[in-house]
Amino acid sequence: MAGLELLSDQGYRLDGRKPSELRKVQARMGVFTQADGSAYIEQGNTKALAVVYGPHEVRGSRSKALHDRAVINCQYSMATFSTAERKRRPHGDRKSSEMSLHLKQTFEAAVLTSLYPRSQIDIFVKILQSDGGNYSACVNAATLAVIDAGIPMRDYVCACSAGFVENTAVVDLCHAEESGGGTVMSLALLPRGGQVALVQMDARLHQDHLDALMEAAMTACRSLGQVLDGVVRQHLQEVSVLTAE
Amino acid sequence: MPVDTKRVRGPEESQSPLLFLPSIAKKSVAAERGRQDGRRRGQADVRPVFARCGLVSQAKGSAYIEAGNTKLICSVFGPREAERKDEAGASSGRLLCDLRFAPFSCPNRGAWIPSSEDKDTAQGLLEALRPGVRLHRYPRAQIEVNVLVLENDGSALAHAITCASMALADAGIEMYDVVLGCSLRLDGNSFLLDPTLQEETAGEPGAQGSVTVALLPSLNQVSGLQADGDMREDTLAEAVRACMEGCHKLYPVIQRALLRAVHKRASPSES
Amino acid sequence: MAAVQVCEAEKVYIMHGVRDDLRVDGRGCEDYRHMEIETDVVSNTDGSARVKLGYTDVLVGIKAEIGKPKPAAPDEGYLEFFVDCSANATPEFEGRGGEELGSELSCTLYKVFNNVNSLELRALCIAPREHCWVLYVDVLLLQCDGNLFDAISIAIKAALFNTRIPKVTITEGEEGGAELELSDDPYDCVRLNVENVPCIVTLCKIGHRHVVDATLQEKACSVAGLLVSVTHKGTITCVRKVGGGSLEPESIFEMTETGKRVGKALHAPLMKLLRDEEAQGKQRQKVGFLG
Amino acid sequence: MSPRKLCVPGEKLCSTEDCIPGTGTYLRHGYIFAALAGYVFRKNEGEELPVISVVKETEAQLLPDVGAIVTCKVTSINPRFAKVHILYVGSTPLKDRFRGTIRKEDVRATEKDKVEIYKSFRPGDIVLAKVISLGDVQSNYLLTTAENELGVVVAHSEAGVQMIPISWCEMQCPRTHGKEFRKVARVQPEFLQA
Amino acid sequence: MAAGLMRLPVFRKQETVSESNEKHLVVPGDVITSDTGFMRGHGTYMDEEKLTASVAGEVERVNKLICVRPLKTRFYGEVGDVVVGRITEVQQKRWKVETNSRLDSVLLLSSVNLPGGELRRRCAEDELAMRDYLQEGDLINAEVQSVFSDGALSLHTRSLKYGKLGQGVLVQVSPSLVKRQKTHFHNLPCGASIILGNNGYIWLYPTPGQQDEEAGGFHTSMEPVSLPDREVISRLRNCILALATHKVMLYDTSVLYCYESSRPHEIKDLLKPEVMEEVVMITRQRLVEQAG
Repeated sequence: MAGLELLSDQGYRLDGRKPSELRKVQARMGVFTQADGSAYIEQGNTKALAVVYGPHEVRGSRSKALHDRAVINCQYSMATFSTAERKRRPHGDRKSSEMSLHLKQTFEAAVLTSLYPRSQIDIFVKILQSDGGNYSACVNAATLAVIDAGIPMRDYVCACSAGFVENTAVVDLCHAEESGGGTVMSLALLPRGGQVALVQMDARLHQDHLDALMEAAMTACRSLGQVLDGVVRQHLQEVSVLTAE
Repeated sequence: MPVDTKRVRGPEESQSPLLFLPSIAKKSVAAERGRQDGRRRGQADVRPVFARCGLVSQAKGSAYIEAGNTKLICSVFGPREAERKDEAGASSGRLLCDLRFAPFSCPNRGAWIPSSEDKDTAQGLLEALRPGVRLHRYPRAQIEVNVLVLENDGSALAHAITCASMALADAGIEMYDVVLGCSLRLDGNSFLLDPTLQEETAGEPGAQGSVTVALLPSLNQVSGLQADGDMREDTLAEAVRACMEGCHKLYPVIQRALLRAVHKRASPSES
Repeated sequence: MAAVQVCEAEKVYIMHGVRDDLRVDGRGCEDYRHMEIETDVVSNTDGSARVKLGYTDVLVGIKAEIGKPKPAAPDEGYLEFFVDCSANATPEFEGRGGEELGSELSCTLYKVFNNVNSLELRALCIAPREHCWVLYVDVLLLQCDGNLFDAISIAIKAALFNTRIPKVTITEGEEGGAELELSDDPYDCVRLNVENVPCIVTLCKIGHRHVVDATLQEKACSVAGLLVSVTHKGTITCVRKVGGGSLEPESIFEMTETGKRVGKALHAPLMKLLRDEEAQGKQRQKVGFLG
Repeated sequence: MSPRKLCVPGEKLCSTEDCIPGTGTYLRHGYIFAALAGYVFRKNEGEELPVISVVKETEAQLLPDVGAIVTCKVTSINPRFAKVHILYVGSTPLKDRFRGTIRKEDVRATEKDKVEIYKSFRPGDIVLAKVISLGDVQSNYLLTTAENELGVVVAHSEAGVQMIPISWCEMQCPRTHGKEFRKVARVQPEFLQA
Repeated sequence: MAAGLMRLPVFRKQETVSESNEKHLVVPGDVITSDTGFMRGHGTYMDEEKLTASVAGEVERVNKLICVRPLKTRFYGEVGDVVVGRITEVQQKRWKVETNSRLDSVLLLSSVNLPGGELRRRCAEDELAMRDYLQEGDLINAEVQSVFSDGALSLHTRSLKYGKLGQGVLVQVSPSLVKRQKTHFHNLPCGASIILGNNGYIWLYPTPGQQDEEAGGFHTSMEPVSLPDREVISRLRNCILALATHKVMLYDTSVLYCYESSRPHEIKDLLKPEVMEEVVMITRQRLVEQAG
């Protein structure tokens, strides 16, 4: 992209980060009382809320229920004011349906659904402010919300985006970097076992670079995993101190 | 011939010539002491009403009402099996209201597809009618009310309420009472009851207000109330009372129209 | 609406409580629940506010865009409302489930706020017939626990207070047409006068009395209510009967009186809070959702 | 008979001390009010207070209610129940379609556990039934035919000819003389009009 | 009135994490043990021979069984649990009951005492009249009779202490905050009664004077509850919510202590966060004193 230099000669990015550096992450579990689980996450300027309802009886048509596992139902939506240009609809467009589907696939890989036959788990995520990496912020927020709801998971699911700029792999892209025209990959990882829950890549990339990009994204996911782990443990400590008699 | 029958061919954007009229005409009402059609301000002076039941033979019940130049027609269908059963509607019926302004009903041409404002008016109509209908007598069923405003010369919602309740009665739907509607325009310090469209839109916006009341006359219950504009609490109370008085003026006319409709049909066999 | 089920005996209990002026949570009939207000919570907006009222939680974001004045009011800007009943609030709102309620709410908000009595719409005009500011007021429901209207109206007032619109200058273009130039200095901005912006008070008729700030359970006991929007001077700008029942004329007068009194009293503490928050300026730590 | 009096909904007719509320009326604060626009009737039944009712010229459309005898047409069957469309309530035709269900256990009064739906009804049959419940959120009106007078009244054989009942559980085709099983109703004369 | 009720949000107080926290806390994916001698319970799974946690919570060991108890979860019912639930649906021969479990619970027509005595045959009329006994929205308290293979609970009300609930207030908290006790029915000395459902649904009601046993528990009194009783119930309600917000285990003593320490405040002031915090702190101290 002309005019905008995504990587300076010194190897720094627009916001002064190093290529492999993540944005600041802040998160909180248990934001709402009415839902079974909820969480809020800020990754730089991207802010996402996730709410989990369930597991509960399958709503709507009963035929949706599966006899051997739970149905995971996701909805991704963006607040109309979340982007620089106002969005006309919060959800229902092609992009958010696709995102909902990706989230569903991601969490079907991580949640132990077979423990809950005939039930349904709702995961609703909302982007309050969008500055790149919406998918990753949603996955990370949803992971925290699922843990908050006490729903069994194999492991955390951590997601991060990575891109390729001037032969360097950069991670956790912000909006300006995402729209820079390069390749962007989103990766969701179960860090402990190193299983990949979802990879998505839209643009062209030379096969030789794929490994490097994957590696960068996986490393970023792992470090995000540590951040999330810290958040969960902190939350756990706080609450368990209180319940102690 | 238009190729695409779903669309009206015309320029993307066009404006009504009325916008380009000099604005003096708009403000004339406020200056006058009386009203253009000779009615008095601050009095329960409603326009003469013409009402008839049973014009639409296909519908279960129907009514037509004319108040001055405001003309509406309403037809009622049902009770029929409810389409949606999700809500706690199993024990009582559902009332559905649809209100449309014909595109030629207002000085500015409208669209056939109801705007969100029309839907809001329909919602107001529904809330005003619902307390009058004995819906629990129609479990698992729905009753549809369709109102079409043929000519809008002010107080459309108020007359739509009256017209719809006549059509419901004509359809033999059990009701607690007929529902009568009346509107009022606050113009400075005085009232204009049952305003015309010109009276509704005229004047400085700051000093204006409008009130619509729906009344169940024999039970003396207000089933609908909408008020807009900057007013004091006692002004509002006064306005509501004036509207109720207007409704009572309307009552005998509606009563007669309903009785006439009953009378016109063959009397029932004595069983 | 996020409906709750309440059985007959619970209803009787709630109704008798209202009669005795002791509601289930200990409040009297004219008491509001605890309210938390914070402005400037999302940065992609020109103004925003979040209000928590009991468990009811709403977020309002305002974006100013340049549009064309409506032909009927060529020298005024206008407001557009959108209420997003998101699935966050209740799973019933998933997909298109919240649309009906959303459009109903936004219609009423439009009636209440988009008029000259509430906001100086003329101040939003840039060039008559050509350009004006359109304020997109987007309401996001995060949690519903009754009394949405009151919470939303307070959030809208707070967000309007927080709104800063960039200054625009009109210059003569090269080909004669007017050109708009937006000031790029973030401090060079216009603020709105929110003094006259009303607050909504929803009154629910329960038994022979009425209550303000009804919870979902209380709302389930009420067949009819009155929505009253009140300015800081105590004038009433909008009244709507809500719900499926009817009201006696006398109780309408009583309810508007209560509504006026309670609504008038909302403004002063709200404005004080907003000014206090602003006075703290940058030192104030933003709480947002991390609190 | 009192002279013909007309009324509109909401009109106060009399106090409950004078009359018993009948159809087309409702009670409020000890008074009887009209719920319909129509003629007011007072009917004396024995020693009791007269019954006051409001009647519209065309019989007010009543919905199928618990206990009502309805005429319906079978639309589909499965091993557990038969689905029907309700056509008449009593002798009043319904303008709109209402759906009902006859469950297996409600087909007949005896030997309930041996009932087989396909030996009782076939799609297209005209059946007399009684409403036992308005059903719940998912199901429709629940109907029963567990009385001698209830069951299939009109059925067509595979040859397309209307069959003749030969016993309480069989019908015969006059053309092919083939027999088919049905839950046959003992039709009472008052229903023999179609 | 609204004055004094509006405020800016503040950060929660960070609880100081005590060093001597001997609890074994795990998060999903944590390996609890690689010793194969243990049995896996709720909240764990086997990952390559290693017993791994699947939820975030505290590890509990009972002999050879290892479970992880999450902080917050839906209700996992066990036989004998007392629950409070709401009827959501009336079906043939059974009611569906919402009990905060992952599937709706079931109350069979054969598991209730119908009016007119213990030993009565259920007939077809009873089936059609089911809505007269219990209809959608009604609250009941019941006991878990059995657990179906898919995890749904089957309830029964075959005892005089169970049945339809009358006038009172329902408070919903997380099931993990309700302490398991010998009895979950308490007539509190402050003048009201409480049913602490294991499923986190807590029912507060005026202490009944004379039990009417003939009605089989389907008749509910619609007589107004006296104002003093109401005050007690409202105060208890707010106390329970305060305890739940601050994650204090709920049982008769903690509720009662909280009630007593809330006495200096007006009932409605208990909705304010700082009053809640203060009251809960005093309660906690008293609980510690009592235990120590």
